[in-house]
Amino acid sequence: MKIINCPLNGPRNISEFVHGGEVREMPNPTTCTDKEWADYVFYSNNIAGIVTEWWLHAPSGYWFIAVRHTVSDEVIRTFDASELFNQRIDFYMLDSVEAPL
Amino acid sequence: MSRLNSPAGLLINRRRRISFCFEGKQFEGLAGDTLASALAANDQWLMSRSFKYHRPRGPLTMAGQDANTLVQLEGEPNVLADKIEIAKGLIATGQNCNGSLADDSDAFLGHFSRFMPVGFYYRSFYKMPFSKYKDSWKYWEPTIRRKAGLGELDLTFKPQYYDKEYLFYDVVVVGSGPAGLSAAITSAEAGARVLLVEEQPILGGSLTYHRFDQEGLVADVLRVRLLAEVAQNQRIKVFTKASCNGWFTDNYLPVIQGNRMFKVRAKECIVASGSFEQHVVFRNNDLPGIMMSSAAMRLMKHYAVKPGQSAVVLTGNDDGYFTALELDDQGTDVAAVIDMRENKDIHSNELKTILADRKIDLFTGHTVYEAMASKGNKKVIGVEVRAITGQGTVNNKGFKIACDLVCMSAGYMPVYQLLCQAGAQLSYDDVASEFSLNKLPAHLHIAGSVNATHALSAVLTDGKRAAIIALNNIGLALDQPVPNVECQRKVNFHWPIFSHPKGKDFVDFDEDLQAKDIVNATRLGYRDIQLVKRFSTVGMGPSQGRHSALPTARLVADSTDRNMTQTGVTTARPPFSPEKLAHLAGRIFTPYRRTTMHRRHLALGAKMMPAGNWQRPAFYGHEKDRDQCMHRESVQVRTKVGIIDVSTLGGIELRGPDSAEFMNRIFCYTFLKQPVGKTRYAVLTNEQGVVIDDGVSCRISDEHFYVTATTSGVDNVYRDMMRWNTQWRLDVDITNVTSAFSAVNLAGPDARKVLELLVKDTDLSPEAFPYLAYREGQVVDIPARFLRVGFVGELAYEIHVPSRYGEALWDVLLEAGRAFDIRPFGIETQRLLRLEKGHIIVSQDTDSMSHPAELSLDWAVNRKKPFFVGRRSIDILQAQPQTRKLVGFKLAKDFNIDDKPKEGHLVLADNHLTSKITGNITSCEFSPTLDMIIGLAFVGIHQCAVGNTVYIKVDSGALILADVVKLPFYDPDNLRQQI
Amino acid sequence: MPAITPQTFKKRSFVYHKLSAKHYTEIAGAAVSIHSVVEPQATVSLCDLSNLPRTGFRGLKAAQHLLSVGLPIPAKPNQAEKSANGELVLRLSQKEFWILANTNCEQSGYSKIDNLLNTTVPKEQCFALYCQDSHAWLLLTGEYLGKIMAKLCGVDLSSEAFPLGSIAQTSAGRINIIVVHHHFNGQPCFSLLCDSAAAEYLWDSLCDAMQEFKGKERGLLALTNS
Amino acid sequence: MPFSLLKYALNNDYPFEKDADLPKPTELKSTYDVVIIGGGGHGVATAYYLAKYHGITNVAILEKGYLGGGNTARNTAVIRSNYLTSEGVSFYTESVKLFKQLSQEFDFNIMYSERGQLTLAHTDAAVRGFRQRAEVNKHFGGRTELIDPQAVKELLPMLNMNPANMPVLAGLWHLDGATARHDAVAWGYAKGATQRGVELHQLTEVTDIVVENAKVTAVKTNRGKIQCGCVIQAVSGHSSLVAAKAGFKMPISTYPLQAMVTQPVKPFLDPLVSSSALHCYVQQTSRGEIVFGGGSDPYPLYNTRSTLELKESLMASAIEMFPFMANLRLMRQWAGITDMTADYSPIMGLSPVDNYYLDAGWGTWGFKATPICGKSMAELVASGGKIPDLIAPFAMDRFNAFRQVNEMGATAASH
Repeated sequence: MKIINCPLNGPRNISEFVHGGEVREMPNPTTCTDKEWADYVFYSNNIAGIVTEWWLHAPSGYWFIAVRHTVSDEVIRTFDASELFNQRIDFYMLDSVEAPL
Repeated sequence: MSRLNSPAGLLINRRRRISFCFEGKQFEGLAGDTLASALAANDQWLMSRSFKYHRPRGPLTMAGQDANTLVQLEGEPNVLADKIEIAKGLIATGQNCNGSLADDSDAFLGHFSRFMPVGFYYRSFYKMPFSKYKDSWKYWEPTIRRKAGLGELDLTFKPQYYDKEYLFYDVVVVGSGPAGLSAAITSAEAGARVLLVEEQPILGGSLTYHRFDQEGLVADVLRVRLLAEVAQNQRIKVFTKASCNGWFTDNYLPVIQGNRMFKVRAKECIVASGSFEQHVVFRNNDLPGIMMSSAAMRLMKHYAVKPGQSAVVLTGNDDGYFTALELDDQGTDVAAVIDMRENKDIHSNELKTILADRKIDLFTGHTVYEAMASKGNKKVIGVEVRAITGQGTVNNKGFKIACDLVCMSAGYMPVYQLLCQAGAQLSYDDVASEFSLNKLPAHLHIAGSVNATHALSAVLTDGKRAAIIALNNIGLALDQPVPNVECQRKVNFHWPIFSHPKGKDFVDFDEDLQAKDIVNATRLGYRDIQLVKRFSTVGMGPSQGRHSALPTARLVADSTDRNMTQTGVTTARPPFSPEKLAHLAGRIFTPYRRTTMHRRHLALGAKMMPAGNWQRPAFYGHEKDRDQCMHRESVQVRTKVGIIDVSTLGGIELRGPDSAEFMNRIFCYTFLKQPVGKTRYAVLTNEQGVVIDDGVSCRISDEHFYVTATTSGVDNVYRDMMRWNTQWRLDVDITNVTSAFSAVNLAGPDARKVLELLVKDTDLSPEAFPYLAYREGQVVDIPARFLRVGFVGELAYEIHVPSRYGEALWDVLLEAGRAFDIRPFGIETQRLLRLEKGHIIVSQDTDSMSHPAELSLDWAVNRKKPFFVGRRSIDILQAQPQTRKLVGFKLAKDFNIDDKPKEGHLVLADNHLTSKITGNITSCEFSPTLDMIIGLAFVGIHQCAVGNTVYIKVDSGALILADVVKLPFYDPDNLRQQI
Repeated sequence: MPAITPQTFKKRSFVYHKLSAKHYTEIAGAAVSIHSVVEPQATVSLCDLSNLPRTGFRGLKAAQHLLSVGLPIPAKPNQAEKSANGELVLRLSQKEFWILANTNCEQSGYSKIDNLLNTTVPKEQCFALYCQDSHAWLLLTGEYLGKIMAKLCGVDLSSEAFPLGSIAQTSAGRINIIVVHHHFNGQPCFSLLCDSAAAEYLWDSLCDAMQEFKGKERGLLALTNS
Repeated sequence: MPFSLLKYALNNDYPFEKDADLPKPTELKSTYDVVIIGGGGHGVATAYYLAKYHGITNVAILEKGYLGGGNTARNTAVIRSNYLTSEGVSFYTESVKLFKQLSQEFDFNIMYSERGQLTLAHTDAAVRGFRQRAEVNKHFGGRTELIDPQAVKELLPMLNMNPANMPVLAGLWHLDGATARHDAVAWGYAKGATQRGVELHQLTEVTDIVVENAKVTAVKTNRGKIQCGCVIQAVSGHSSLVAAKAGFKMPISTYPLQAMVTQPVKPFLDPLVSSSALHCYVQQTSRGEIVFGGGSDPYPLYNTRSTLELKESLMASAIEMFPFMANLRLMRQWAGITDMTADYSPIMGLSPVDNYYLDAGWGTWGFKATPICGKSMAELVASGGKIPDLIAPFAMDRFNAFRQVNEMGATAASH
């Protein structure tokens, strides 16, 4: 069984983890086009190569991020999500879309 | 029952005789015998019938590597007779025979082999002239199926106890031959914790049966020395009679021993699995008495069984000579050694002289062209020998030699299965005429003959070499130099295939495939080795091509003008050797969850039903009385008071300054302004805008929410919440408190009266504690959370208490409720009650496409918020013309309850039975309170107006008319839940 | 006064229906099995501690709160440390801590836990957890701890790989559990914390895994006095 | 013994080349009217129908490996039409009809065997869903019934009616459920197509796709560049990757699907049996082997490696359903790569690139659609892009409009 190195719990069998899909940037839901939104919701690059993904260590309820190769299945790196998401994200109404997302 | 003298018979205990039964006959063997060796000792060589032609078959490898000795035990088919040890009272029979093993009336099929060219079943059995059958396969298949298959399953068999265990080692060595032993010892001496896995009952591999020298002394001396070193070393754990049955990612190795599957995790893995000796392809090469040289050696050295009286050794390497010497030493007359190699290719002259000294005839550049059989092909009685004139061609004249044993040494095929599973690749060396392995993944190593190393001394060094490389990976033995390994010894004959016009020159014994079958497959256009396999079924039998892979590759390469490496062999897949389902399943773990009130429900005679891993009361009473029970329970709730265990409901706590903001982003409705001490309905959609869960949000304080979720949904809801906030970084703490709280819903006009008896610290009056309010207090001395919610449409209190008090809560409420005829009710009843109120159940009244508007839940969606999950998708969906809607419907008062439409029945566009499907029924019950059949259904948008008639197609095919009505069905002004 | 039974009190263990124990005593307002019939040669014992006090805190100020009441803070996540009074402090993440009552049952041992809950918890960034009710607490003592768990759990819990003071948040028999390696009466033992709704399931699974080693259910006193 | 085999017996060295099923390899031409990427069942079926019904034979099928070596070779050969949506059911019902005549049509036995398929319901939710599937199926002329536990027991006396403490509450009994020799289906189509002049090029991998002003004009292969009038992409398991060469994204993520097979035993199991709750389906082949399949792997991957954990859970389920199988021996485990769409329905029809047609998103249900998909795709191409009604709902742009065809639940673990 494959081993994933959980940033909190160390190396564990993959059966302790839940795959959470690719880390993708959400288009501004108030300003993007329907096509852009559909693209975000349904479409995927689904590449044969290196992807950045959400993984959950179920027993400890810990979400983290893994960089994995979708052909060799090698997990190249795992790290705490705060590396990518380090500040509060807010949403604004249309009249203030210039505010950062 | 005569046996050879010691030291022959390493595995047997001559003092313990064991009787067993085969084909209804009593036999006697010795402790340590396999069924096959014991039968052979009794001169019983016929052990099975072949798959297609029902040809007699006997031992081929004596190592459990072929399908020739598959027998049937009681309750267990397809058991390898040369692997299973005899035990007192063992009862075995032959399998796949029509009649008895000795007298199989299906043996005639062999004579019809000419009617059965490769893939013949694709070319036939589907047409049938002058027949009523259009496709005659219907007619043939049952017959063919009966002929197919090997053993039989006992459908009444009860499984025994099997289990599993995880193990962790620095180095795992697979195979305990000279290479494996040397690798294990090197590793352990360097300080590694080592697991040594061996299939046989004793360590040593080829050292236990092979002969390496003229005197036949080297093997034993070396084995004794190495085993002593293993025994002395505490760091080596030895598993014998254990099979490492696969290689999985990150050196994860299933090792099967006894009734247990060990799941071994190895930092480093060294595979020293050795090599399979290969047979020679000639006519009748499958007769009992024709076996691998190594099989004859195993019979003698392991079991002290004399493999025959008069032997012919057919070889393409030096090993055949040593076999001849061993046979000669053990009193088998060696009629001749037939060496396929030309004189010039035989480098060791002393081997020839020894044969000469022993008066053993040697024919070089010759082969066995055909074997002669006794009546019914039961045993080999002689061979016809011919001189080899070219690749696979022979003189048209030969000579015959009488014998009852033929030993074949055509060469070896590395035991590549585990390694190819790990992604290693095979490439062919034309000089050595053998496949070798390369492109191994990190932390996986090979040593010995699997690594194309054949000379004993080289094999030992190779084990050390592999070990040191492995050890270096884990920071050990860094000071030791990596020895380099030289081995020139050639063991494979380049073309041991001598096709015969009359056939029966078997390439694949499992599937009865002859040389021409393989060639003809390519002639028919199936040129890729994979297509050859799929078309001819070569290698698809129980031994998965252990012996057919090499000759097949040679034949295919030759007839498609591609080289051996391009041609290759078919993909190796786990398992290495067939494994019982019981081993894989082990002790089956089926987790279950229980509410603290579980035992109370059982005591009250509840009919339990699964809800995820939970068990919940459907209703209280016997299954057959479902309707009456639900009737009684629902009326009780409507007129008096009922209680239901809702502990399985999900519970999630949100605490911190951003709790409200977080709720606002997750759920559709708005929660920023939700008053403290109030509850609010909360609908959850996914990013596609589909309703996936709902619950009740309680605001305990400005910065503290307690929100419920559905039993099956809570885990995902919680996970999603956690992931969203990992991105949003809001200042909120999220906890799944589902099992921290046990809960009941106390519902009915008398609910307050019951509660007032137990709750002293909270004013329960409608003014102080109105509908939809949230309070905290104590039930007697049990700390509790009270939610006044109206799912069932009566005065109701949901009471949530810390789980350790759950059972006591149930007890005190039932005790206090007795004065009011309190009656527990189950979820089936609750479903009826909520249906009367027109409340939906997510996943029953919704599907994987339903968005809020379709469910008339727009009121619970606030689209003025800047964001909530799924909001943009809902905008897009709302902008489109709707196609369907969930509505309430009722049937005529006098409608016969037995014809009640069922959930899942269809709603049609109009009153024609063939018209378009516009929807389906999601809920439907008879309501005793309303005295009519009511339900919820998706209907076409043109049908959804109140007062419309909808057409329901039921399973009888009949069309039922129903009226769309306004919801709720019961208490339209929602007064009762407010009292 | 009538003999104490698991149902004497309103607080009840999540596995008491599984216990074969005959005798119970009151600890922290609930019945704890004190003794079970057990052959002397029992090498492994399984004991239900679900009714012993425990609590937890999560948040940036959780560590500070523990320090303020004199509890130690394990250096890294997934480490456990005993306090002076014998409470066991588990660090489950950077900012999540659980506190298990001292297992040798002098009542004084438990007051501390109550203090923790009663003494004012910091207003923000420190949230009390519900592990008293969300989780059951079972104690596995004796030899073969690692081998028994190896039949349920894919993490190497041998004493070499999982030394004293280690915590594993993992899965056993397909449910989530927290395994803590600590000392009980000077003997190594595993505290197992699992979802309280799955407690009976874990109990069954452990009993099955222990059979091979003649493991037996035992009461707390029986353990402390052995 | 049927007469058809006589000729082989009479002639000792029968000239097999004379009636070879597949032609010898030939050179690539520089241009074709139609290039089909992918020599699996769908690809060769499309070519077959193009040649047979539309006289279009200047067609090249480009297969990077060997004929039918992808999921055609790896699926567990379940044929059924008991889906949930009107769109799905009417589509697969047509497919079953075509399957029934293939042996005669090909003059090649695909061993179509109508066994019936039984899917077990263990929860009331499943019962509701199954009832709806049965009704939709009947509505479109399929033979499907929801049967009670008693009837299940009669159909399968050896079945454990309470596997893993999940009582069998009902069964979805689908009489049209069948199986066939999956390889033979591809071979039969290839035989028929090549005999009509279509070229099958194995070991020919498409390395790039040439698109000029939003129109496909050529494909580059490891054997050189080919001009083409139009392209049909039929590469299950690699749809996103090939589409990327043509320059567009797809609503697909790709997962391995594993299956396994036991040693052959004498026949005891006729119907195809599956349990949605236990994620396990079981059938016995005509060779006597028991084939098991389960759910897809838990995360996306382009790799056909096997895993022990899947095998363990699947065999546990199998023993729960049929305890007496405990002593049966598993012989082989393998995997295929499947393209999953968000709504568990396929993608057929136009793409953002002109003259570039899609046959994709077949998840775990591609084999059973082979004939009708081939037939429909051939119509689509022959008509120069006029979409047949039968496949109109499966256009890729349904996702842009949030108009999915949701088969979730009707596909799980019964493939």
